[in-house]
Amino acid sequence: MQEELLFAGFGGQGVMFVGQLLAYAAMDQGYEVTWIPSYGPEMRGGTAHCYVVISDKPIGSPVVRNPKVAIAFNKPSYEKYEGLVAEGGLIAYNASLIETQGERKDIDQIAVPATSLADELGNLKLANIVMLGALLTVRPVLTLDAIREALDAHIPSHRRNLLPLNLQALDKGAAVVADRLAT
Amino acid sequence: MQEELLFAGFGGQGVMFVGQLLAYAAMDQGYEVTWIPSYGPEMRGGTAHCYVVISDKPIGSPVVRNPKVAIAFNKPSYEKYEGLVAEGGLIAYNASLIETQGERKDIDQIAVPATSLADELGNLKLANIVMLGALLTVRPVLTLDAIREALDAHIPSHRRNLLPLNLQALDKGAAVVADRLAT
Amino acid sequence: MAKGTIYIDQERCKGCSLCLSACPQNVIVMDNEVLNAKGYHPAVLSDADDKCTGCAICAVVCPDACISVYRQVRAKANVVS
Amino acid sequence: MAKGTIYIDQERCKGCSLCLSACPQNVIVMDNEVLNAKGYHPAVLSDADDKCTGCAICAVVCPDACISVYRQVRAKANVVS
Amino acid sequence: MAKEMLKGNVAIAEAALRAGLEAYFGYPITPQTELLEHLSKRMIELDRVFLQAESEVAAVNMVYGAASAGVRVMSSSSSPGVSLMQEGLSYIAGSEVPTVLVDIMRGGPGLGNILPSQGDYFQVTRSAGHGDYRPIVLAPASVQEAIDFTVMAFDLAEKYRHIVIVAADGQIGQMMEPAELPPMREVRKERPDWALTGAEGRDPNVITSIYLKGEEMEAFNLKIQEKLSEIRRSEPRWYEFQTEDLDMLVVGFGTAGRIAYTAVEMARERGMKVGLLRPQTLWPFPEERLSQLADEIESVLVVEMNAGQMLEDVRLAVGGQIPVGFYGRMGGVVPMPDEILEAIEGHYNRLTVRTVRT
Amino acid sequence: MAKEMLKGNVAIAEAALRAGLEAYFGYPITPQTELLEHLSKRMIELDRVFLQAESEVAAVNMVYGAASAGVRVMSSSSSPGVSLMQEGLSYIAGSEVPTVLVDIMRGGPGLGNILPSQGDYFQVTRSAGHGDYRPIVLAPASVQEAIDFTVMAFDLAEKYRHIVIVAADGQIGQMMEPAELPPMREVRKERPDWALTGAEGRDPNVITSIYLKGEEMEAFNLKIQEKLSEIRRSEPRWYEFQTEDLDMLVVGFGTAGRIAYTAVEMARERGMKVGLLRPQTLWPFPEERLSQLADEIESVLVVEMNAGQMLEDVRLAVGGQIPVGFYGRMGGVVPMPDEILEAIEGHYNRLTVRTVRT
Amino acid sequence: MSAINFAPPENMEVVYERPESLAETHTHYCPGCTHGVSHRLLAEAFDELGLREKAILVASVGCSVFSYKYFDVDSCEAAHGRAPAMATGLKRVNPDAAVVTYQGDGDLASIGIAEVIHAATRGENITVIFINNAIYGMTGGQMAPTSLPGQKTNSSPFGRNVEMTGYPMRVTELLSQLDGTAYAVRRSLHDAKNIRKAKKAVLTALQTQMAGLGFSIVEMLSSCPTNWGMTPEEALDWVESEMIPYYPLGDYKVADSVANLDGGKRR
Amino acid sequence: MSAINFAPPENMEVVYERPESLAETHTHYCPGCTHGVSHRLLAEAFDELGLREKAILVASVGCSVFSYKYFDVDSCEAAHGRAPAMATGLKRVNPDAAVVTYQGDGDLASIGIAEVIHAATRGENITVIFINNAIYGMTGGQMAPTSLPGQKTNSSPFGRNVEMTGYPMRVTELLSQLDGTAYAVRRSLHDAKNIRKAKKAVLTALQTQMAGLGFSIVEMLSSCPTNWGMTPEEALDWVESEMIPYYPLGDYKVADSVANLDGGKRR
Ligand SMILES: Cc1ncc(C[n+]2csc(CCOP(=O)(O)OP(=O)(O)O)c2C)c(N)n1
Ligand SMILES: Cc1ncc(C[n+]2csc(CCOP(=O)(O)OP(=O)(O)O)c2C)c(N)n1
Ligand code: SF4
Ligand code: SF4
Ligand code: SF4
Ligand code: SF4
Ligand code: SF4
Ligand code: SF4
Ligand SMILES: [Mg+2]
Ligand SMILES: [Mg+2]
Repeated sequence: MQEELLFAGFGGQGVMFVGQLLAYAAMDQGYEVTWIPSYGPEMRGGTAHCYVVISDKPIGSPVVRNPKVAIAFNKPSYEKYEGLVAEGGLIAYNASLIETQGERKDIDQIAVPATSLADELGNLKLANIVMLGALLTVRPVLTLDAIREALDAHIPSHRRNLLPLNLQALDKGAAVVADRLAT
Repeated sequence: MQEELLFAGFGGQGVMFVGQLLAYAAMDQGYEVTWIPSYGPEMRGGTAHCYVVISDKPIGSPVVRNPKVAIAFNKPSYEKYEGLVAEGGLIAYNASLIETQGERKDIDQIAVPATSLADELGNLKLANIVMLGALLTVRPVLTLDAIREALDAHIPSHRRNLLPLNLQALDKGAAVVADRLAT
Repeated sequence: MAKGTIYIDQERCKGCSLCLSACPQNVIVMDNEVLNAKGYHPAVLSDADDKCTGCAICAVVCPDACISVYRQVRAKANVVS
Repeated sequence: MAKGTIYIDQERCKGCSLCLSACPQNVIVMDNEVLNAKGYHPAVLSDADDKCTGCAICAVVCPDACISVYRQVRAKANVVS
Repeated sequence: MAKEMLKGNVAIAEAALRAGLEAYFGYPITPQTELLEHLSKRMIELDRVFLQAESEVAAVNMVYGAASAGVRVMSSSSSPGVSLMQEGLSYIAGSEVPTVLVDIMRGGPGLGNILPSQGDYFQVTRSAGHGDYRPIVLAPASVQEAIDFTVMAFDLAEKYRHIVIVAADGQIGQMMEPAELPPMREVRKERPDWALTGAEGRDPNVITSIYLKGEEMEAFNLKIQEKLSEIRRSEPRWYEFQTEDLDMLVVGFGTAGRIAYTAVEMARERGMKVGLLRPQTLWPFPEERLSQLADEIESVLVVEMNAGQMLEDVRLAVGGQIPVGFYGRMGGVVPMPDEILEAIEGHYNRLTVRTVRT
Repeated sequence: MAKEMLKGNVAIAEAALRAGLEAYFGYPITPQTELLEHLSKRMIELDRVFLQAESEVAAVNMVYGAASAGVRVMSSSSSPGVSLMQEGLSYIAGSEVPTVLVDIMRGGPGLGNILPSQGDYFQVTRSAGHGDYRPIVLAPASVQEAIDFTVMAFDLAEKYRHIVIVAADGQIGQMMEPAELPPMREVRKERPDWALTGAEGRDPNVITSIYLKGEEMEAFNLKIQEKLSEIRRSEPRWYEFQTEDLDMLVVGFGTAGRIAYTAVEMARERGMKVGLLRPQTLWPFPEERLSQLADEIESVLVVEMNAGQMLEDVRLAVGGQIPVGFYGRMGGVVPMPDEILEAIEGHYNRLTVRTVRT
Repeated sequence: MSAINFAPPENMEVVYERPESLAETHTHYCPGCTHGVSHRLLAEAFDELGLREKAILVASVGCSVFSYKYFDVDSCEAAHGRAPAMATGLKRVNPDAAVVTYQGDGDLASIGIAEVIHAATRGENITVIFINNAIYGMTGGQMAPTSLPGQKTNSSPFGRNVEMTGYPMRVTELLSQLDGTAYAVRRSLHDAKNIRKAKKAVLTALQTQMAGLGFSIVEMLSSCPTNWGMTPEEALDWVESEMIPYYPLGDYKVADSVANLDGGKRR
Repeated sequence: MSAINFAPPENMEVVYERPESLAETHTHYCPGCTHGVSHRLLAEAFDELGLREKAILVASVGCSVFSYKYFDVDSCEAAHGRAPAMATGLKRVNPDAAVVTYQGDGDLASIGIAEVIHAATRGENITVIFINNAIYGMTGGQMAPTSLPGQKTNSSPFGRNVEMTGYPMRVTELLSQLDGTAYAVRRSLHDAKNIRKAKKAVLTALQTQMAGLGFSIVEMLSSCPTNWGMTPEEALDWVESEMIPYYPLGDYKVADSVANLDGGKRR
């Protein structure tokens, strides 16, 4: 088993954190995992992305040209990475900010209104967790329980009060695609 | 033809200059020539030496382990270099400062009371030229005329007034060994 | 008081809002309708009552040199030299 | 005036003559008889008239720390503390 | 210790600290900065010495001072900063004080960029600065190796009284992986007998790199060369993968070697008899092992994130026996496994053709 | 021009001046200082720019500035000073501004001593500082070559917009020999079109070495590599002596090569079929010629005043075909002809034995 | 090259427009970062003194690393801290050019202090624009020699400890001690009034250079909202309330020759 | 280790003897060079304060390159100009040691100005002995940043031209501006009276360090008969007549804490 995920978006959208969260969860589940960031020249604004590779064997390359899964939080990222996803892979995108049907038909396209859903929870910053919940429901790279545990174990102490909200966001993301999958 | 000479003495005894003078003369006579200095750590005092190689072919090494000719202006130099002179070579030394008969019998030993002779000329600094006069008389690496011309051509302009005295010193050196050779 | 107006290059604006708080007439606001290519809501002049004096303070504080300032032409007073 | 004397380490001396010109009693001279291993004529005390006061000025100016200075022991005045 | 998810830079910093680092002097530079930042917090917490120097020139000379006092000391930087340290490193080598330097390499030449690169290979393996010596150079390819090699760096530095450079490309510095940190070691109390501490009750110690006389300087150089020979004999380290039943060998270090691992896996899946040799010590280079392997195979492909620097060491080791190919990316571009696979295929096919023809 | 008796350092300075040197920035260091001193007088006399910089770091960056203005500019130093210039040199290479540097090498590592050495070979030929490039390196073995190579350095620097280093050991800097200086050239009036002079009537020029994106930096690096390939094709220079009817070749540069010349003469007198190859460009190394010769001979002996640095280039060029021996002196010791002769004999005898056995 | 985006409305005259010497390129600076303000001032000064075609800008390593892109003048990028040395090389061979370095506090006061001190000592005819934002911006917020006592940065996480790292350096005061310095002043960019004063100082500095009077430096207290963790406005307030008390604004050296520029009517 | 060469003559007491901390080795200095004098003063100060076993000397590159041989204390040889950085490394890990750098004017004021300024800024608890002889001695007489206007040297053969190379640097004045500097004074070695004053300054500087009060520097005007082309006496006269007017002797900074050493009875 080897999963390769690319998370991309504006700086400030929590792209790096959600990738790390997944990585922590993978580690806690006993997998091999790598996380690697990439930044643009701007200190604020600009885009950022990270790769997460999860495997049950030692991981060679932590970067992959054609990841099996891409998660795009903003339009430029969607445009840049849709084409790179491996055949048969999937791209999940923040439908609140990205209007598209997608070009490629050989991959799964998952539209998640992550920002709107986060807004419903009263905190726009949770869009990343919503996305993760949705993603893992469609593609159970790890279980949602693994993420819950990881959140509990690795949330910085000064943000601990936000844990319940994060768990809610995860569920909300899971629910919205579960609904859709059911359709 | 290739001549290799080592001049050695205290800093301030004109060791470097007399080597350069010989080198200039050699160049003016159309020879290939190299001159190379070596200093000790002290700025003043301490010993210094230089090598002069004169040849009618391109010169490879400007330094030689066993020079054919060594000229020692002080005791430490004599002691250091007597042993290095090539078999059949010669060492000329300033007998005013060095009391010795020499150890080696397989080389010529030329004792020149250079400092005393220079003193007679009223300028201790001329000991180097006296030595050169003596040396070239015993071992005509170049003619004395060549040295006279070189002195004329290369003496720094602010020392030009010392030219006659230098020429006298050269002759004096030549005379003392000519006498002795005659003996 | 002389009438003035400004032009804000909204594409260049980074929405820092420094002009806004510097304007003595309080006639600049953030344009929450517009999102420029950089992803910022830019500043915009909101001067229905023609209060802008053309004092150029906004332009002077703008770090991105987005603002041009204009003022009504006044006849120059004759000054005895 | 207290009587003094000095000792000059002639092997260490570089013959710079600074002690000579610094000595207020003019009792140091260059020793032209001696040539030390370094090739210098060293300084030497020449104090036939016992003029050296032990003021140590020579020692203070000597760059090569060649000079030791001594002075006659005087009974210490009793000072009421 | 349990595994933690650690960023390379932070892992190196924490590993050094746990190895008993007593003093750190450094200057911020991307992509190394988190290393300095981590120590700015932890060293102070532990009441050890942390100082942000005014420059890399000052940093290396502060390290030189603290190393002369016989403590475990380290600096870290990235390529342009390492260039500025060359003179200081040469003095340190010439004084034989144990020193560890971490170089998180970035794209060059000049200011270049902050992306991962392996462009300092020559600068760190061929003697840093002037004179004849070679630092020991350790090249980790994972966060765990970064930790292990950092600890080892201190031990080697002290064993040989020499400079040890941990040379990792920016990717190793920036990535996170689960890894295990070593247990915390206390700062060593005693100082070596050559250390400068004030000459209390003993003859004064002197640390210097001057030898005015050629003969003395040469004797010292011969002593260094002697030490280097010993290191060359004892310390080469490498990792190999699929090196039995081989037609062709891929050689790469650090991130390039790690990505080549994936490419080699892919090549094996495609039935090519390809293996990997990943030098873990760049100097001493594992030349003996490579030349052994060279006897068995038809060809070597070197993969680097530079214009071909380790390539020279590979060519020297295989000594013209077999063709040596090269695939490199420069200026901060990290090669992808598929590119390396393609290079392997290209090389392998030519090879087959050639082998058949003979 | 007639021959004059000239000291190497002075000859280089005067040659640079006559080649149209417009600006010099340097810092005193033995055994290079006479070069700076000569220019401190002559440049001022001719109303050109001479400035003693506050350090070698400043000097190389002043040179970087003046070179960015498109003038003929130079600095000079010796080993520790050249170590301090590594970062600046890397920036210069990354900006492609023509620059000449003279390195009068001395004994190291560290402060070492002021005697002649060839210990900077790696530091100057393997890229100065970080990143992938190689300066052109010219190695004179006589005062006349020092003059000629200095003039050539400026022409090459401008032709390729690259760094040219004249690397001579201290002996070349300190010795006097008769040599002929070139005629005096005026300072060039026009500036190249890329030069920084103020953007009067044209678009602004920019000199920089930053390429933030990996792809752009790589493209720039490929451009440099392209240029380096061209240099590698066109510019290797060497001197050979007695290279017909050969059993064994001696390879040495600068003073070591010159002394080897005498040793080769002596060996020929003793009936050994020995010749000399003296590289005049250390980079590009005359590898092609050497590998040609390697086809004809039984063995090579490398002679250097270091621990064996050019040795690697020789080994790379002969590619393991034939054994490569080494004779080196370090730390400022200059080998004597008889030592080299002995090394030749030792090597030659073993060779004969070996040859017979086969 | 014209920066007019907009024809003036009827009956109106232009009071302020983007200067010509500023390139059209958008900058990469964070929103509200006053690097942009000092750029504009310098460009305005080039325009007003007619120096666009004589200027050579030496950018330095720091957030302003790309400033060479932002001016429509000849420019280059120096190694970290070495801008004054590079400027020296440029100026000595281009004596008629207006050579300006643009340097941050990490660049100038930390790694580059030797080069700026020696340029000032030599009375090098160059102008230094010195952006003091009490932090290393570009590398993500480490302590600078100008960081304030107690200031928390990413390399002084417990606040700058003056016992261990000393007190902040007052660079302009220091440089004003040197004989070669003709003009050395400190200004601030925290409000319009001070920005206008800073502009005048830039003009005087450039005039000092063009008249060959010696070394000139304008220090500008500047904000780094990103690494200070503040909004742009809070950051300007911090400049005013925290930095100015430690770094008093004023003229630290105005050589007589500079005071007499324009017949004594120095701006 | 005793330096007594000679038993005191009968009835006599020792007034002056070679200090213990000075090694027996003969120095390589030229005859009459005052490097020897400052060595002696430093050794005397070590003796008097009982610091021989706590001292670490950081020699620098210059004529004093071998000074590590001349003291009977732990010592090392720094790279050119970097002695204060090396001393910082040594002091931070040996906080109880007496760490002293010994630097020439080329070393400290030219190539090493950054390191000394930052050591002073940090208030690094080290002592700098700064030998200002207005020339590069060791390399054979080139211009130093402290060479006097018009002074002929081997790299200013027409005399130091202040138009091109600026005015001499007054280092002690400069360093006294920094908050971390506790003690900064200039003395001269041209006669016995001044040498005695210099000695007191060295004592105070070392006491400053041992009390942890911050950075201390003693500049000493010194002679270089060889490169000035003078006899030793002429050279001392030149120090007095030419150097002192340009480099006024005096106390440029004596922090209150230093003034209060020994209960206010500062030497
Ligand atoms: C030799 C070298 N060392 C370190 C760096 C990393 N570096 C880049 S910018 C910078 C600091 C910039 O701070 P400052 O000069 O204050 O500018 P700011 O970003 O605050 O405007 C550093 C340390 C480098 N590029 N080169
Ligand atoms: C990096 C480096 N640059 C240059 C030198 C050469 N150098 C040796 S001593 C010296 C100057 C010494 O002058 P100063 O510090 O004034 O000491 P002095 O000899 O006058 O006592 C120089 C430039 C060197 N050793 N290292
Ligand atoms: S010109 Fe003055 S009044 Fe008008 S918008 Fe700008 S700041 Fe406000
Ligand atoms: S100051 Fe400039 S950048 Fe900021 S909001 Fe106003 S117009 Fe936009
Ligand atoms: S102690 Fe005084 S009086 Fe005696 S010799 Fe010395 S200087 Fe002269
Ligand atoms: S001062 Fe010292 S070295 Fe000089 S002459 Fe007197 S004793 Fe000798
Ligand atoms: S990091 Fe700070 S200095 Fe840099 S651009 Fe952003 S706000 Fe400005
Ligand atoms: S050269 Fe000058 S400074 Fe050096 S030892 Fe001689 S007199 Fe003293
Ligand atoms: Mg800053
Ligand atoms: Mg000096």
